[in-house]
Order: sequence, then structure tokens, then C-alpha cells
Amino acid sequence: MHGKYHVRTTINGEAVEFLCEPRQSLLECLRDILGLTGSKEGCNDGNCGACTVILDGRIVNSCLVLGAEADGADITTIEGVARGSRLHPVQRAFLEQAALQCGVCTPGLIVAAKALLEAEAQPSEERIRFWLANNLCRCTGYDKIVRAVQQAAHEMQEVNR
Amino acid sequence: MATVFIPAPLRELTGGRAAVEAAGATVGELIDDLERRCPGLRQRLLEGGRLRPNLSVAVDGEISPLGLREKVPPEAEVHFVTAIQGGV
Amino acid sequence: MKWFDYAAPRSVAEAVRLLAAHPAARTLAGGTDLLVQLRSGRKETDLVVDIKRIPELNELRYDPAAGLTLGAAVPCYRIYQHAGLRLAYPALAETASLIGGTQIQGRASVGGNLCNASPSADTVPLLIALSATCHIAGPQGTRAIPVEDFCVAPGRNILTPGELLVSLHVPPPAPHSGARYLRFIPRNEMDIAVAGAGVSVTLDHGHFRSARIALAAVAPTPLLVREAGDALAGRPVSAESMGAAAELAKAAARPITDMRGTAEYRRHLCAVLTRRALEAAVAQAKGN
Amino acid sequence: MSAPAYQVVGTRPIRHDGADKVTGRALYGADLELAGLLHGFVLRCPHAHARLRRIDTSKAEAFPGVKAVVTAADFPPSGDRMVDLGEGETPLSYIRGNVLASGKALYCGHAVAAVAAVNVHVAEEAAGLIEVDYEVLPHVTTALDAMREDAPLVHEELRTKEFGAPGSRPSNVAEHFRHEMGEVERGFAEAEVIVEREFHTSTVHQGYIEPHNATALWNNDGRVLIWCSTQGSFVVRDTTACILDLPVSQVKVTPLEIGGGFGGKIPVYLEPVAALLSKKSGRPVKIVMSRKDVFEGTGPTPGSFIRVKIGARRDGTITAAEAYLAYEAGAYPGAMVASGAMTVFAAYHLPNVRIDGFDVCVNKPSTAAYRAPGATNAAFATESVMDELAENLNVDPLDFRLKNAAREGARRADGVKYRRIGCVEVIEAMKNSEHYRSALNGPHRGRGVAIGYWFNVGLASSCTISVNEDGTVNLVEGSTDIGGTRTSVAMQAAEVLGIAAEDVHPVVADTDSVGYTAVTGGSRVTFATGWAAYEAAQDVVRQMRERAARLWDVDPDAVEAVRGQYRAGSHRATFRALAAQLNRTGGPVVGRATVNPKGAGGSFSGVICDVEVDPETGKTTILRFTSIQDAGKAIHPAYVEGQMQGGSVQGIGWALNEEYYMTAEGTMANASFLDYRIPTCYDLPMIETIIVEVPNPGHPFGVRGVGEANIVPPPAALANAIYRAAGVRMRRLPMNPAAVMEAIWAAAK
Repeated sequence: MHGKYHVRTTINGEAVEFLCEPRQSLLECLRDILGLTGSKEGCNDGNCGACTVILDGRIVNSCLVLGAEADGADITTIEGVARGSRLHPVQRAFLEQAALQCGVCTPGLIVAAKALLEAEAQPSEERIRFWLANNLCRCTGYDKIVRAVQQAAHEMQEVNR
Repeated sequence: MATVFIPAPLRELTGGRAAVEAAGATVGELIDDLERRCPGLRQRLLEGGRLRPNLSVAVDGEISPLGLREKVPPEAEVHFVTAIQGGV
Repeated sequence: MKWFDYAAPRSVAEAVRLLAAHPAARTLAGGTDLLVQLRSGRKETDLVVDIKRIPELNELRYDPAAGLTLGAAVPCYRIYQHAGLRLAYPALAETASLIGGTQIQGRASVGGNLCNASPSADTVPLLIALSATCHIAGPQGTRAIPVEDFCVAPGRNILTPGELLVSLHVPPPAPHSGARYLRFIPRNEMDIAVAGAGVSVTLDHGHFRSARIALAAVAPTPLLVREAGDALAGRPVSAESMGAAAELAKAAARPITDMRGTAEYRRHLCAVLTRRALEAAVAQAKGN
Repeated sequence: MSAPAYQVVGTRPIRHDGADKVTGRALYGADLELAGLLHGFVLRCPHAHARLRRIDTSKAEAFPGVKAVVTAADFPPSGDRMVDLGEGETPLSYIRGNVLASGKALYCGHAVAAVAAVNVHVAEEAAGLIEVDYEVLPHVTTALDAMREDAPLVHEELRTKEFGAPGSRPSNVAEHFRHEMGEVERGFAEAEVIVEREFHTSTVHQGYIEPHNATALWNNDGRVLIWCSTQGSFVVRDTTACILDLPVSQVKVTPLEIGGGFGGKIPVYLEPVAALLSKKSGRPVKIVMSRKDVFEGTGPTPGSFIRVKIGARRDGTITAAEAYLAYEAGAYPGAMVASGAMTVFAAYHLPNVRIDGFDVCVNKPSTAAYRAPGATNAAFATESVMDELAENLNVDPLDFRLKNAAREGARRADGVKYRRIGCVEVIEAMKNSEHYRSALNGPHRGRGVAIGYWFNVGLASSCTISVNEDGTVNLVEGSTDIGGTRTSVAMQAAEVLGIAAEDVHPVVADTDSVGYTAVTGGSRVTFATGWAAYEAAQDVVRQMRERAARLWDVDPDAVEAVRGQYRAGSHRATFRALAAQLNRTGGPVVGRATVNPKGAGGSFSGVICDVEVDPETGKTTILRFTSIQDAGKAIHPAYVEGQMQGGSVQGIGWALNEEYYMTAEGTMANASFLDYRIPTCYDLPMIETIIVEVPNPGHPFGVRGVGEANIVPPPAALANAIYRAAGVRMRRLPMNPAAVMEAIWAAAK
């Protein structure tokens, strides 16, 4: 057996250490080593966005990051979006707007939308659609997803005022 | 008497008629009556005493899972259609 | 995916030593090309050398006099977040925001895009148009070469074993100059260019002082079409002059037919994209 | 009479499984962890057609970390048994042959062997050590090529079935059937305008984001426990039992959350393989497909060749119609061409019609259902020809359709008479829509319309409802939930019980814990499982009336129940109040029902779309898109809108950019989400929806399944819009930019 790599990270605000083989992606580490199965594998080659996490402030496809590369990084996954028992405005908006059907793309989309709304307060529809282009959904046709992000942006605006 | 619609490829056995009257309380009895009127039809509709695998029977427009045991009300319309699979 | 070892050198020297000792090693910047190729078996390696912790490769500095220094490992998002760069090289900022999607831009680097040497690489035509140079470090020291010579064949670049692309340098934009990269893709994002055209122009009172035109996805490597750019030098800015340059670019194209487009369609797109890119570059040049 | 004012039906409650789905807690098949879990990898044939002379697995079995290797030889023999698995009768040898190839591999991606190991990397590496002696055979990948005399034979023993008279000579055509009504030749003789065109559609995939997965444990007591992502847990149970030659009771299937299916997760691919690997290794085995496996090794929808000919008089009345449908079945017969034939002219009342359907085997993955399977291909042809006819007759395209629209009592081509349907109402809603009445200005722009139909199915569903003392109820049903049907089913129970939808706790149970429930398909769940919930709730109400009668010492028939309020004379009690006293009035109350309903009213759908076509690149941009559909009664309007929007965007992808790009060697060149281009968020405008409600007399709330009809019109509507924007009639899918550009060049010559 080849040697493993020791990785120290912060995941959803908590210090986390794990051992992984260099060939294991961050997505594999989250799911198979750390049991955080909220991030999903839809393609494993960076084309569907279902594995989206926030890595040092930027959304990335965790399938195209090696676990070893995450040493020292700060990571937010879908499991870290809600504040304890209180859903994030994006999560609530997705439910109220019925912006999900099968739900397998939902974690990636919510993480991506959360990152967008933390960077831009009132993104236009065009901007939302450009930002989410890497997150494929086959059930909804995206309409209600865009409306949910717009609703969350509005609500977060209210809260901040 | 029920009206049985004859699929195009079988009309050679009914003298070209697209519909034939037949008597029977169930689809099975109807086919027996049809065989008497137009010999050769049963063999084209059944296989091993059951409806051919790629066939379904519709009574008054409803595909019936019971096949030959489906009851046939008087004056009903009966169609033999190609089995259609559902799908999402 | 086959097993491989992982190393994250902290200096250029350490990286060069590692690469020289392991001819089969692969350098890892953003990984959005390399990891897909390793996973599909298109490439193999026993050592991945992660170059993202080497200071020189993360440098992003713009100086009006010296121009732009862009570290090979700098991910796209840092490019279009850099205010100075956005002003001086708007076309480069925009091109960096085109690659893949937001998540890809969080990792993919211009240096990686260049080293991957895909004929349809999105950033390379513009870098060629902007006369960028590649700064390479290796066992025999450093060297600089024009970016148009960096890619040598589909998927193959000029680096010899042990060499490492450290950074790209882009000269400061000349006054009254403009640039633009346009590509054609069937979708609006998440796509590989069927064809692409990167141009830069410098104007002088309604005439072209100079122009450089480079194409993507229509030759074994990104293609500098000198004759198309040179044909504009001295000519008035007009539909005719730009149309003629577009035809010259089209004539130089040597596209193939594959699942992303037929040769005829790609050749046609070269003319359309070159003309539209020139119009946009001219508009920008008039602006500043 | 005005529609009854419902308390719950028609509202938009939050889905019961919502919190889990938006927090990442929901458990999908790939998320399952079990003690001692091994990981499987399936080795697939790289050739389009090859004889399997020998498979040597010895090196793989010796690879460190490998615990088991299986091939088709590990299956019990299937003989010539036939099985009916919710998709009509099929030879077991075909189903088993598609799970693991034996004798021949029939398509690139056909599963040949499988390895179970300590992790998926080891399993993949070991699979690479399996030596397969392939004898590569000539292949054929399109229907027309496969129908030629000299075409390579996919199945040497296949004979064409012609309504009970099997053909004599070997052929790739598994079945040819014909529907005929009236006199077609005479009809065409009366026609003053005739349009006849030929169309080609490419193989396309359902494109669900979650790859197939299955975990199996062959337990020490001999029971096979399966966890998977499927549209039919009972289909998986019965199929796996058949393939492994086990009694059905020995297999238990626990459906986990399903990440999209659209028909593609009805067939069985991995479960029997995982079970065999588990039996050999003595440990649970999980297999998850890669995206490449999903494209190459599951069930896309048929590519097809279609010829449609329609004749009409100057006054716009259609006198005759003829269709020739050749659909690619893929490796095994069953190309859904029967449903294509049934729907090709379904929207129109035609006096004289002839339809020929051909189910043609080719060396491509064995096709499965994809949302109204067969209907979209057919409507692309019919609705394009109808548009050309309307133009020739100089009549508005919707008026022309309205004049010939099918109404109640009209006969379909297969002779079956329509019951109450909403075709006219859908077309009128399109005509009166703000979108259709709005102006579309600007160069290179065009508006297109099209309509489509899907007949929907009933099939069997079971449901139990048990009452909790706090007045809430637990509802147990067996329909795996892709689009939020847990909620639309719970809402129908809540309506009957007179309680809030939130007070119904729906559970999708495993095959040991709920009565037989057919596949989640045919747009049936809200219709049929909803009906089972309706009946089970009525059963609860009956029992609650008896409990009230006992409390009030009156005859049960004297107790009236209206919207959860129970009364008899001066006595009053709410559902909740009665629920609190169950122990005092006789113990628990459990309502149960099984249904196999008829009367699954079909649904009509229409599309209006505005596009702009760049004349220099051929690229189509959608400016505005409206989907119109008859839902009978929208139980949860947001989910109905969601089905319409999702189906529309799948139709858009099918129309513009999706295809299996096959190489000369018969392999798929674009088996990834990069080059198999499903629409992204950035490719689309908002998808506007108009819900029409023509109640289905065959359902307590008037429900018509809405899941499928909405994918049927988009390709034709887009083709008709592109014609008006760029002046070219596109008759081949996909209408990607290169194809439109080539059509523009050809027209300019």
C-alpha cells in the first residue's frame, strides 16, 4: 500500500484532519472519508457542478481538487450553509419557490448561490444565470432556481438594512 | 354483441372488414366467436393460450391488464393494440 | 485513477529539481484539465507536482511602465478581480471570465491553459495578440520565448523535461490600442471553442498603426496569422480593411472535422469571429 | 358548475422532504455506507459489436484488494422464459443479456464483467487486468442501415413479428405493425394541398444528474437486500429475482432518494451484478456508474427516421395522413415505436390515416423510456408538416390545428375513441395568451408553435394511512418520488381527511413494507398513487365515523364527515379530537387501499417560442418560451409548473444541441456533459407556463398526469420558429448552429 497524505483543513468552521491517497479528490474525501455526503458526484470531470463547495472563498468543483491540495484550506459544504436549525435564506427560498425536484443538483446550486449573494447584493437575472452556468439541473428548467436566488437576494437585502 | 376492431394486418382474414360484430362475455369468448366467423384470427392474436406478448386488448378504450379474462359489456368496443410501455 | 505520489514544492528551484528527477511527473496548477485527463487515462503519471505554493507562480503585478506579470498558477478569478488589470487589459479579464464556468475559474489558470496546449485553448490567441512572452525556468537556467511559439502540437508544449513555466509577461498597452477575444460555442457557457479569434489593434488617426490576429481551434496549435495583422498596418479603419484581414485569417486556417464542428464551418467562423473581434477591438481603441 | 372549493388541493405547501434536500442530508444511493462495504466497477465492451470468445479473470482475481469478479457465466441459465416487468412481456435472456453480456457484446459500453474490491480505484485497476478475447464483428448504428438486406445482424435468431405472423428470414426489424382507419388513398385524392417530408432524430439521453447506483447484500439467511436509485422498486425486486432465479420474497428493495430518471431508471442494470458480487465476496457491494457509463451503458431514447404525409382541402380540413416510423431499439427489441405510432397524429381528428411502425435493433445501448417515449420524435415530424401546410393554406398555424383538433368521441388511428380531452382548450389558451398576441419585431427573429399529446397510464398502487393521536397521519406508499409526488399524494389524502397537508407524513417504503406499486412512470404517480391515497383516506374516514358513532352512541350511518368535521345531531367533533380518543373507542385506525385505475386521462401540451438566429453562425437564441398544458386539476400548481418547465428544457436540449455523436467505429465520441450539451442555466430565458384545467372524469379530483406531454412540442416549435427566423426548414435533430448554418448555405445556393 502506498503512503497517504495528511491533510489539515477547516470544514464548515471546524478544524478537521484526515489521511487520504493523493489520487483521492476532495469530493471523495468529503464523502467517503468524512461522511459529508451532501456534495454529490454527477460527472466527476467538472462539468455538472453537483459537487460545488466553497474553497478559500471561491466556489469550486470539489471533484477537480485533490484532497491533498486542500491542506490548510477553509472549506464550506452544503452541510455548513444552514445556521444550526435555521435555514439560510437561499435554502428557504429554494423550498418556497419549489426550485428543486429530484434534489441531486440542489446542494451544489445552493452553495453556489450563497457565494454569489455574499459577493453581490442584487445580481441581475443575467448575472445569476452566468454565475450558475456550471451547475446543471435536468428536472426544473432553472426558472424557479433563478427566482429562488432573486427572492433570497431580496430577503438578505432586507435583513442587512 | 360487441364490435371488435380488426388491426390492418389481420383484415385479410375478415374479408377486408375493419370491424366485426361478435358475441362473448369476456375477451376470450369473443375471440372464440371471432374464430368461428373468421378462421385463422385466433392463431394471429394468441400464443400458447394467451394474448401474444406484444399485444394488449382495450375494452371501451381502456387497456385491460386482465387480457382474455376481461369482461366485455354488451355493445362494447374492443381493440387489439400493440403493447405500449409507459415511461416518464 | 492509477496511483500517483504528490509533492508541493515551495520554490522554483525545488520544483525544477523534482521535475528533472521525474521525467514522467506532471505539474498541477488548477487541475481542471490535468485531473480530467488522468482520470480518463488520457494521461498517466507517478508524481503530481503541485506548483500553487511557489511565490513567483502566484505573482499578479501590473505596472503601467513595465506591463503585466502574470504568474503561471494564478487562477482566472484573480485576473478579473484585479482592478488595474481590468483597466489595462479588459479583453484578458473578459477572456478569463469565459473559461468553463464560475467553479472552473476558481481553479483554472492561464499558465495551465497554455501548458495544456489544446488547439482550442481560450486564453492563448489573446495572449498571442497581446505579444505576451513566456518565462521558463529549468535545469539550465531561465529563458523567455514568445507565447506563439509555446504550443508545438495538440497537447504538447515546448517545455523540456525539468522545465517549468513560471510566468507570462504582457507589455503595457500602447495608446489608442484595443483588443478582444471572441469564440464560438453552441451553448453560452461550459463549452470548448469550435473556433476563436484573438486580436489586438493600435490606431493612429482613423488608421491601423498595427494589428495582431491569432486563431483558436483551427490548427494543431493556437495560430498567429501574421499576414492578416500586417495587412491592416497603415490601412484606414473600415469594413473593407477589416473584412480583408478576416479573409486572410480564414485562408490561414487549417481546421479539422470532429464532433465539435466541420472544417468548412470552422473556416467560415474564422472570418466572422475575426471581423467581429476587430470591430470590438477598434471600438475599445477609440475609447482610450 | 364551479369547481368545488378545495382546502388543500390547488395550494402550494412546502414539500415534506424539503429540509433534507436543501441541507444535503437526503440519502441518495451513492451516499449509503455499510460495514464491510466493497466497491464495484463494471468492465464494458469497447467495440460496437463483438463475439466474446473467452473472458480470463484470473489476473483480476489475484490483484491485491479484489474480493470477487463476476461475468454472465455466474448467472443461472434463463432459458426462454418471458417476464412482464411493467414494460410489456420481454424474454428474460434479453434483460439478463443487457445486465451482463453473454455470447456477444452488442454495443460499445455493454457490460462484460464486474469486480468488487476494497475501493473503486483498486476495482477499476483490476478490471483493466481482465483479458477478454473479442472477435470484432461488423456493426450497424442507424435504423435505415439496419433495415437493409445486407445489414449486419444484431441478433442472428431474430425474426420480424407482424401481428402474430413471425417472418421467415433473419432481420434486425423486431416488429412491424400498422394502424389503418378509413381509406387513405381516397383521402389523399380529395386533398388540394399535400405535404410529405422526411425527418431524422438522433439518439438522446435522459441526462439525469445522478448516475445509476446499486448496493446489494446477499445476506447469510439467503435474502438479497438491495438499496438503489430507481423508478420502480418492485420492478427491481421482480427483475433481480428473475435473473437470479430466486423467489420474489427473497429479494427486498429499499429505494433511496432518486436523482432524476425520466424513464431511464426503470430498467435494471447494476442490482443483479452487485448481488452476485456480494454472494461471492460475502460482503455488501456498492456499484456507482461513471457519467461515461451512464451515456454508453444505460437506455437512451431511440434515434429515428420518420416520413409524414398530410393532405388537406383549401378550407383547412385534413383529408388524409400517413406516417412511416422507423425507430432504433438499440441492442434489444423494444423501441417505444408503438407509443410513437399512437401519438404521431393523436392531436387531430383524421378520417383517413395509415401508420407503419418499425422496431429496429442496432448496435447501440438498448433504449429505455424517456418522458413520453416515442412521442417527441413523431411530433417533430407531424408538427413541422402541419406548420408547412398551414403556411401553404395561408391560415394561422393555431387556427389550422384548432380546425382539425381531436375532441371527445374522435377515434385515434388505433381505433380507440377519445374520452374527455383538452386539446381544443389548450390550443385556445395558446391563441388567447399574451405571448401569442404580442408582436415579435426585429430581424432574424421568428415565432413557432407546436402541440403534443401523451396518453398517461394508471397501473397499480397501494397505500396505507395510520392515524396518530395528535390528529396527524402517517401515509405509506411505494412510488419513488422524483418531482415532489410525496407531497402531491399527501395533499390528496389531506383533502379527504380535512386536515392540513403538513399533518400528513408521507413515506416511500421498501418492497417489504408496502403493497405492490408499479413504476414511477407514465405520469401516473399523482394520478394513481394519489387515488390510492384518496381511497385509503376514505377508509380512514369510514372508521372515524364508526368511532364517533361509538362515542355518541348513534348509528355510524348517522355520522356525517365534512372536511374533517364529524357531526351527528347536536354532536360535533374534529378529526383531531376523535384521533385523541382512539384508544378509548377501539384502538388504532389504519386505512388501506390498492388501486389499478382506468381512466388515466391523456394530457395535451403546447409551446409558443420566439427565437433569434444569428445568420453568420446559425446559433439559435431563445427570446421567449411558453409552455401550455392541460393538467385536469393541478394538485400542487408549483410542481405542475416544474414539470412543464423541466420537460420544456429537455425538449429544447433535444432540439438544439443534444445527440450521440457516433464515430465510424460505432462508439460514442461525446460521452460527457462537456460535449453532450444539455442546456445550462445561461442558455435559457424564464419558461412561462399556462395551466389549463379540463377535469379528467376518470379521477376523484379530475387529475391528468402532467409529467410527460410537455417534452413533446418543443423540438417542432423550435424548428417552426427557426424557419420564420432564418427561412430554412430543419428536418434533422439536433438543429445545432452548424446544421442551421449549412441549411442557410444550401438555401442560398
